[in-house]
Amino acid sequence: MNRLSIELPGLQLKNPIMPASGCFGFGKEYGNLYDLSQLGAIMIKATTLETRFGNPTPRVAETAAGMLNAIGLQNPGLQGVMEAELPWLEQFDVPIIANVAGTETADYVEVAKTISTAPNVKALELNISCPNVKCGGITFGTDPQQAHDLTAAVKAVSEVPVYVKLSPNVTDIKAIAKAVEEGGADGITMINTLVGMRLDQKTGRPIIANVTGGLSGPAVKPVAIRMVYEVSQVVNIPIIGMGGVSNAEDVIDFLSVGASAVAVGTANFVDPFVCPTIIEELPAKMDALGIEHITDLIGRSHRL
Amino acid sequence: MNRLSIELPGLQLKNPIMPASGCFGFGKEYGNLYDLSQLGAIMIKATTLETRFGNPTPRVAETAAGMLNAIGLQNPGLQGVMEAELPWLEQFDVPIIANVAGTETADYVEVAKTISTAPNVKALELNISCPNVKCGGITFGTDPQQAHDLTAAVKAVSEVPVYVKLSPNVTDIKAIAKAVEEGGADGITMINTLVGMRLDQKTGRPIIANVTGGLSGPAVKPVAIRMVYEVSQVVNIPIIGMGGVSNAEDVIDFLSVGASAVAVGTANFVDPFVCPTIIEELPAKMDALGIEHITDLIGRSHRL
Amino acid sequence: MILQDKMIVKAQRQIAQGIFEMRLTGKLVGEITSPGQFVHVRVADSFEPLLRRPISIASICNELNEMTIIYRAEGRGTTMLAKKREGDEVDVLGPLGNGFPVDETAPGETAILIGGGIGVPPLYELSKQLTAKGVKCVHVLGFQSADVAFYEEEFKQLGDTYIATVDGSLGTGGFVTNVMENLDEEFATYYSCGPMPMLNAVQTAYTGKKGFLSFEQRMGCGIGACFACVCQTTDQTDKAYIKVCSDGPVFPAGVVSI
Amino acid sequence: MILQDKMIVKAQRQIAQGIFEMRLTGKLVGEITSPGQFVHVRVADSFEPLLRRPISIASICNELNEMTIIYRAEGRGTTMLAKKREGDEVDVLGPLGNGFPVDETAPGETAILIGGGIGVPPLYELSKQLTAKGVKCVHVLGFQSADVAFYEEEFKQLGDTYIATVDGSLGTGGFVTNVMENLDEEFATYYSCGPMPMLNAVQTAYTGKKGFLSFEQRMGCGIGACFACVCQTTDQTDKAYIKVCSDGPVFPAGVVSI
Ligand SMILES: Cc1cc2nc3c(=O)[nH]c(=O)nc-3n(C[C@H](O)[C@H](O)[C@H](O)COP(=O)(O)OP(=O)(O)OC[C@H]3O[C@@H](n4cnc5c(N)ncnc54)[C@H](O)[C@@H]3O)c2cc1C
Ligand SMILES: Cc1cc2nc3c(=O)[nH]c(=O)nc-3n(C[C@H](O)[C@H](O)[C@H](O)COP(=O)(O)OP(=O)(O)OC[C@H]3O[C@@H](n4cnc5c(N)ncnc54)[C@H](O)[C@@H]3O)c2cc1C
Ligand SMILES: Cc1cc2nc3c(=O)[nH]c(=O)nc-3n(C[C@H](O)[C@H](O)[C@H](O)COP(=O)(O)O)c2cc1C
Ligand SMILES: Cc1cc2nc3c(=O)[nH]c(=O)nc-3n(C[C@H](O)[C@H](O)[C@H](O)COP(=O)(O)O)c2cc1C
Ligand code: FES
Ligand code: FES
Repeated sequence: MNRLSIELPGLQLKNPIMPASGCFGFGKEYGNLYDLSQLGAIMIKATTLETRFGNPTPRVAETAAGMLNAIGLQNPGLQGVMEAELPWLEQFDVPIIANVAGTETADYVEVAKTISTAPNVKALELNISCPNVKCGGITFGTDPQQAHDLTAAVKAVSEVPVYVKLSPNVTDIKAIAKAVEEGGADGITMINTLVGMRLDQKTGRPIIANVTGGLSGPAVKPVAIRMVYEVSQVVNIPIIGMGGVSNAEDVIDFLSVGASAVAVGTANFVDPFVCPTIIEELPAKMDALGIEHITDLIGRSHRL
Repeated sequence: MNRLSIELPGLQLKNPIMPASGCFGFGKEYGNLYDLSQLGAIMIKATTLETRFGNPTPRVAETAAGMLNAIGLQNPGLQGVMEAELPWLEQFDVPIIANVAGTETADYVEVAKTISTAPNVKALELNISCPNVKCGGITFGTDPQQAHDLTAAVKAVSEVPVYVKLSPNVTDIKAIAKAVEEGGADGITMINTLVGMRLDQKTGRPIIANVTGGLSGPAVKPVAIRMVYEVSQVVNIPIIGMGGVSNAEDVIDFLSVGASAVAVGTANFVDPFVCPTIIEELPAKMDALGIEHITDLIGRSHRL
Repeated sequence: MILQDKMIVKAQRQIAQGIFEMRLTGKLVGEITSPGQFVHVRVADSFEPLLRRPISIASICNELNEMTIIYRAEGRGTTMLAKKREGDEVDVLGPLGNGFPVDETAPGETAILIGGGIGVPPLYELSKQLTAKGVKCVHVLGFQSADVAFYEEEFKQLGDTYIATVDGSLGTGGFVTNVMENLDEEFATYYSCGPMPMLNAVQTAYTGKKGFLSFEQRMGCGIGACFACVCQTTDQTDKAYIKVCSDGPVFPAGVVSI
Repeated sequence: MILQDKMIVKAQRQIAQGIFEMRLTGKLVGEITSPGQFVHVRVADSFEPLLRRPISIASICNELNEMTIIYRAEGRGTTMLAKKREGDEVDVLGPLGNGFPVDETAPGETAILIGGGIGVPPLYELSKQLTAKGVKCVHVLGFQSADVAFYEEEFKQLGDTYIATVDGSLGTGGFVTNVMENLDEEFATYYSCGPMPMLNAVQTAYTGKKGFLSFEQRMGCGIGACFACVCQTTDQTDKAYIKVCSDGPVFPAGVVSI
């Protein structure tokens, strides 16, 4: 029996580890480094209706134990993803979670309707929290009512379960979480990036061309852990947690505060083999804690 | 002529560097290490009406490039501060900014009325953003109306200018900033800590007895810089910036995005001499940038 | 006086499983006033790990201007510290806190020193100073097992030394208290450093005796400014909280409510 | 194939003011396919600095299984890298990207190699390989000043070498273009690596000529997955953006809009 397997709406996970959206492209590059079938799932880069070229460069800047990014949802667009990216991923035995982004509700709905019909797309991740696009994205993620309505609209057309990705840039993330649950979300993914900024020391100008960027990496983990801890107590749908996960200990932390699975983003840039490494290390860590099955870790912070 | 001097409401600063509230106690300990008269100002530990013993321990936990704290506003109370702490500080030629905290408006008002009469207290810092106390504190800091009203109430009784300390745990910090400006604030100090959490790996329980704590240190600097950048564009009162300041470069960054002075918190624990060191290093850094007077740096990110 | 000293590593060696002994030299040594004081060590020049690590001073050699610290390489910071090589620089803040009162035991009298795990190191310098002034020291040292035990020989040089290991792999099986029960020594004072449960047991076993206990607490500043390291006191007066870093780490038995 | 290799530092030395030459050994060397490829270096085992640093491969010695990187210790990461000593381990990801096409210049033909500052290193291995196959290489190297100039001798061994320094402290005063103006050499190809303004000037000066330029961009993953390092292309087709890390860093002149 597989000690790491987890079942979530639409997802039969071999293990709770999946690369986070935007940090793994559409899998090709990491597919050259290791067999993607090892992964619990793959969250692909945000897909929008039309092709997007994203923001001007520089798009990334390093910060203390973190990084800022303002890629701007560059992606080949719905058609490109349907015709090229997703079919290529079919060679692997791994469920795909399609990250859906847009400017208006109509965009989200159209992308969701189509992409949810792809054979290997087992769930959607509604990106209502991208801080790096002028309109849309995060605006949906900071207002409970808008978050609720968008979720309901997408839920109505999606062929697969819908997870909603929450923004940490809010006063009360519990309210947003409850709103999307009422909107019919099958699950929650959290957190997206914190809005931050870094200056060039000489010029005093922001390094990122987009001025601000999304903060990710180990620096944000304490905030992510706190938010998952809070949200897991007020919703009854599963949470895929993320934010600074770099090793098996971090995974155990996210499960402990109530996440049912964990996504790894920035750490892929630091160590391209981090996902398979974590999957390999988890059983030993579980033994050390006397944990039989990975699901026994879920929510232990609340139980104890 | 002093290249580092800055004038702010109520404050004649020799230089823009001051220890942040709660990271410097009431000065005694650091006073054993160096002459406190070198400092631009001192923000003393939060003072409440009654003596407070604070939260149970552990009260701190380390995170990646940061730390969590949940001290719980431990302090000797208004009387103790008036009779023992402030008089002791009078031996130094340095303005004191008194950090005022409470549970209800009445507490804030009473503390402000009395402490603002102390001869060396040149300004108040209204702490409406402490994440580590059950009631009061942060609740005032997350609702514009409450923030406005509390500011007005304190402003009405204070003998010295009032600065309001903002919480970063909000969706729109600009709204709070504008509200306190309308409430009569003479200045803004920002940011207080981000609410975070760290678990004990073995037990899965939060390390901090208070469960959550306030995140500070280099990890939060990108968020602080972004928020000062935003707020400085919507208010006309000066900002004292803080969040992860560890060296002269960080000080220049905060001034560049629009702060008029800078507070140093967590870095005092890493290097107890960090404040005098920064003050000593600033002129050389200014030369390298061709900056004549420190005030020329203020807001250059916006100008350029 | 407290110094921030860039000390130089003279030598570092592993003396038990995961236990390292590091010899450091610097002017800070000259400021040490009593055994049981500690230093606050910055393990790297990076922001991660960020905070300093409090480590007790295990022994001092004023002639060589050297001090020794003994620590368990466990978490992120101490593991990095263990990688330091001879000649490396270490940013050390100290000496900090108030140590064990040596003059509370008169020449000719007997003192019992009870240490547990990484609480053992500060007792070594204490024993050196006590025996030097003619106090008879009896050492009771507790460890998890033989492979993590250290300094048995060093302590034996100074006086009777009894070891207790939880798994019985060395000395008496069980805890230091099991050894203490069978000690019929008359003694004037006891000094102890170790985990809370051990301090608690020792204090209870020696109720009414004159004793001094060294406490641990997570720290921020290490010098008394941040209120991170407080302990509750037994008498609920206005000083209901005391700071381990600056009021302690050593307190007379009974002062701290365990 | 791209490897994540724990390479060993064979030697590190400062070759100019703030410029370091590090020799590394590891199986990664065997995977290098062309000059101008780069590696993505993790400078410390800490989360701060977090990201890898892209550094060009300056020369390769397959016999010794060694490669050399030359870098300017400027910011936080490279300053830490400069502290590595012989025997230390360095986490290196590579080889990455597509380098300079050696076969675009035939034996007997002449190639002009123009480098600026930290853009000079990859040209060294390129020149080695071009001269080895009988191409005549002419080197035009630009630096800020004499004290930060490096490898003049090494390049002279391979062919005519002209230096330009902004302050005139070495070679021609001014920029590489000042040297280029006075070169009446006939050449088949040019290869260039350096700051954007220089690449721009070179491309303009040699309009119509066959040339290859190596670009810099801030990177995340370094392997093509994160879309951090894109450059705009001149033809606004669907491939309006190309990735420096995986499509580049070397592109034919004219492809990237500067
Ligand atoms: C006064 C005093 C004297 C000490 N003397 C010694 C000694 O001589 N030898 C020795 O091995 N250990 C000693 N300790 C314990 C030592 O400080 C911790 O083991 C060490 O800080 C753990 O750091 P880490 O990097 O291994 O763990 P990490 O998990 O990386 O530490 C994370 C954070 O928690 C803090 N922390 C974790 N455990 C403890 C603890 N038990 N006590 C205090 N802070 C902790 C760290 O300081 C750091 O800020 C002493 C502690 C105190 C308070
Ligand atoms: C393909 C390629 C090849 C390179 N080859 C060399 C080389 O051979 N020798 C050399 O000295 N330098 C080279 N560089 C530049 C080198 O990557 C930067 O100088 C270095 O990353 C700066 O890191 P730092 O720690 O000094 O600065 P920091 O300020 O600490 O860097 C902060 C962040 O910004 C990034 N960054 C800063 N400046 C640059 C830059 N100019 N280009 C890309 N990223 C940057 C860093 O990678 C890091 O992520 C190359 C860059 C690229 C893209
Ligand atoms: C370079 C980069 C690109 C990202 N792109 C997306 C994206 O397209 N859609 C999305 O929902 N999140 C995106 N994110 C956010 C991550 O999926 C993740 O939520 C965040 O980075 C926190 O996790 P981490 O700390 O492990 O990186 C991106 C993050 C990074 C660093
Ligand atoms: C241990 C500790 C105690 C603090 N106590 C207070 C306090 O009493 N009042 C307050 O307004 N802020 C308090 N703060 C917040 C700091 O003043 C500052 O806003 C925050 O730490 C960000 O700055 P830094 O990153 O430089 O530490 C405290 C911070 C720390 C780390
Ligand atoms: S650690 Fe700061 S008061 Fe003790
Ligand atoms: S650095 Fe990630 S795509 Fe080039």
